Amino acid sequence: MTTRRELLKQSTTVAAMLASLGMYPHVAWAQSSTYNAAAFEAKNMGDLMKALGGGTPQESKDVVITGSDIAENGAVVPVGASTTLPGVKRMLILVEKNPSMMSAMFDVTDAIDANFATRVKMGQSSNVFAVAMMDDGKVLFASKEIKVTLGGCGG
Amino acid sequence: MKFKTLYFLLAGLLAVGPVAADTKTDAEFNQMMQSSFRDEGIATVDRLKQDETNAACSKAMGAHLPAASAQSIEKAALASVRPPSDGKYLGDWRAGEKLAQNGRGMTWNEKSAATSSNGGNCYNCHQLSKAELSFGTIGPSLYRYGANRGVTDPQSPTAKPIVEYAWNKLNNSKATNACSDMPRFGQAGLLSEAQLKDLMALLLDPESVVNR
Amino acid sequence: MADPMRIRAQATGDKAMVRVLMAHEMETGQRKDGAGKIIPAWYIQEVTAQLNGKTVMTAQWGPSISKNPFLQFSVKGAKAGDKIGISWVDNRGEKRADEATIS
Amino acid sequence: MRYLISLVGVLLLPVMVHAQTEKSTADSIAEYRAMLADGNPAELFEAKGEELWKTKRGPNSASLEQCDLGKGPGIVKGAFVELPRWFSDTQRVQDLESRLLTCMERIQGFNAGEIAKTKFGKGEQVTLESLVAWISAESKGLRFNLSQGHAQERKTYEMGKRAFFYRAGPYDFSCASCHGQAGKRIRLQDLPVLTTNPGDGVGFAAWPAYRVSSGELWGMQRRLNDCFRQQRFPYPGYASDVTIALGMYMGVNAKGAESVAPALKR
Repeated sequence: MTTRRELLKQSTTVAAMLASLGMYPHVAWAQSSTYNAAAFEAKNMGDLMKALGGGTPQESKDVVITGSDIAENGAVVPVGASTTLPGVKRMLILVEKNPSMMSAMFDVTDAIDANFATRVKMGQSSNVFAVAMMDDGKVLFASKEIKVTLGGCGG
Repeated sequence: MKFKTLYFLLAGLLAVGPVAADTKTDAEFNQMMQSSFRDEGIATVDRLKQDETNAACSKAMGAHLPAASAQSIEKAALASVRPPSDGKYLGDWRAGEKLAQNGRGMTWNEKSAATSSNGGNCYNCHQLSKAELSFGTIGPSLYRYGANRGVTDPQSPTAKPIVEYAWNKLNNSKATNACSDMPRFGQAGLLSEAQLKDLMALLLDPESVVNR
Repeated sequence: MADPMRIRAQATGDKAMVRVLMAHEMETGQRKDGAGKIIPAWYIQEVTAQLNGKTVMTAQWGPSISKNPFLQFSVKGAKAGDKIGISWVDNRGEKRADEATIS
Repeated sequence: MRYLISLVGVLLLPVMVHAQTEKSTADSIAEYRAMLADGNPAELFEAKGEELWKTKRGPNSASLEQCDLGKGPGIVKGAFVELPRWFSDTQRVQDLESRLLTCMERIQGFNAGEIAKTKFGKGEQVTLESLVAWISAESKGLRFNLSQGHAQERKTYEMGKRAFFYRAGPYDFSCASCHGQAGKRIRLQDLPVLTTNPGDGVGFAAWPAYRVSSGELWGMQRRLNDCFRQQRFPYPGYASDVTIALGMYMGVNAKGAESVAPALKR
């Protein structure tokens, strides 16, 4: 435990140092110029697909959305999106009733599984979608409802 | 000389006895409480003052009070409750449900201690409606409170004892249980008469989410 | 400068499961402060993962990812001793890159 | 035979569906918590805390590496599960946060009184969040074992016990109103009973913790502060005597409980 932490800390400190000098050999900075702002502002599926150049999404049992039925706190809701189908270009995680629908968009390469988990904020109970955008232009999705409860005293 | 000191000490101990030790601990405890807290907004240090009820229940540390002490607290609490000024016990259950859901009131975050800024906090401790899954269990379930007691017409003479019991409980929970964990919503000025009537309706109106 | 990430990468078979925690406020731009003023949006927009220096994943995030974000994914063909690098950039242009060795 | 089985199935179905909905809330919440358990952002605070402990800071430009948390200068491992305890150099019973204030003042030259008055989440209070995350993590998996050897430690326990049962304020609440009985909850939030050992990693043994609601790391001082807020009490001073006494009461009661701190909380 301590060893791992020491090791991690050393590596991260070195990484940060090298990075600040612009000398870090392995990690390239993420590029912000490619950010798809329109997609992240979309309020509904139609606008989102327009922004991403996708067709009409079809429900598919080959796409899996994971999450608990109830979230104790809307500030942190664990969500996973995955598929084992070949030819996935992108995976999306969407929350239907959030002010903007899309939370995350992952570009899938041959080097990784199309299987991602993160945590999202939810303003209220809502359907949550996992969307797989395929190489052949098909858009497949799975959804599940996650209820957000009032956890504490409300004071 | 030594003997004399000892004598005085002994005499002192005999005269005051264990009471002195108690008083000393009490004083130290009160000193600790006074020095540990400060005013913050509406939550002022004078809130630490206890009335006889809270003093007796604190001292019991969760154990039952002696019967006589409990009875005298309950009697005084019951005497503090007045029936509604217009004789009507039930208000609007929908407003009552809103109040029951509202867990705010009286913390140092609240701008005002007025009844209008306070919620009923009911769901924090009680189950009430079937739809609300997020309910506490410190108090008993009140789901179907009126229905389970056969209240079909809260105005009827048969419903009267049940209606009055609920009114007393909401106004001063200590009227039926000296060391009840429930706040004294009426007597402590936490909720207005109109708000209390709305909660009464939530519990007893046959149309309310509690009874349907 | 942003605080370091915590990266855990563990090999099982021919894959490595990567779990990342990032220190970031992820402010939505919809909350108000005590004085009623809108707190400006501040969130990670892009995340990149590399295996031994080669990019294997890029992601774009919106402000609805939770504060102090968590990310989990698995990399194919990765083994113990390989290096996993993660970098992010937020909407203010602030950046952070960290690296961990797969165990 | 097959008919019989399907008949039983049909008859049982409504019962099973009913049972399922009955337990689904608790199950779903448990599922939610399990999904969050792996990847606790408290780790981010631990890493920062370790660095802060070792960094030269304050007017004296000194690190905290010589701070005595009760097991001797610089010894961190195991210190957390023995606090609060009596410290002869300050002639006081101190909890972790009160002791850190002492070290920050005596070693680093900070003004402890000023830090105690600083709002949570601001200034040096942020330093304390990370420090308690790391220091508690260094005792993860160890069992609480507070000393009652010194007369002042026993007295502090008694004072804490009285404070725990002290009912007052507009709602007549004491700590015991919510934490005096086992198996209770507020809304969906389980309430640990604190008059006895509530079990491994529960109650006193689950703080400091990362609070997902606010994305903050809360030490025991902040936990108690928010308890008093909801108890409708006045504002308890940071590291005040009543908070330390309550820590002693809960900590001694939790003897033998395994510490999971820093934990993850709603």
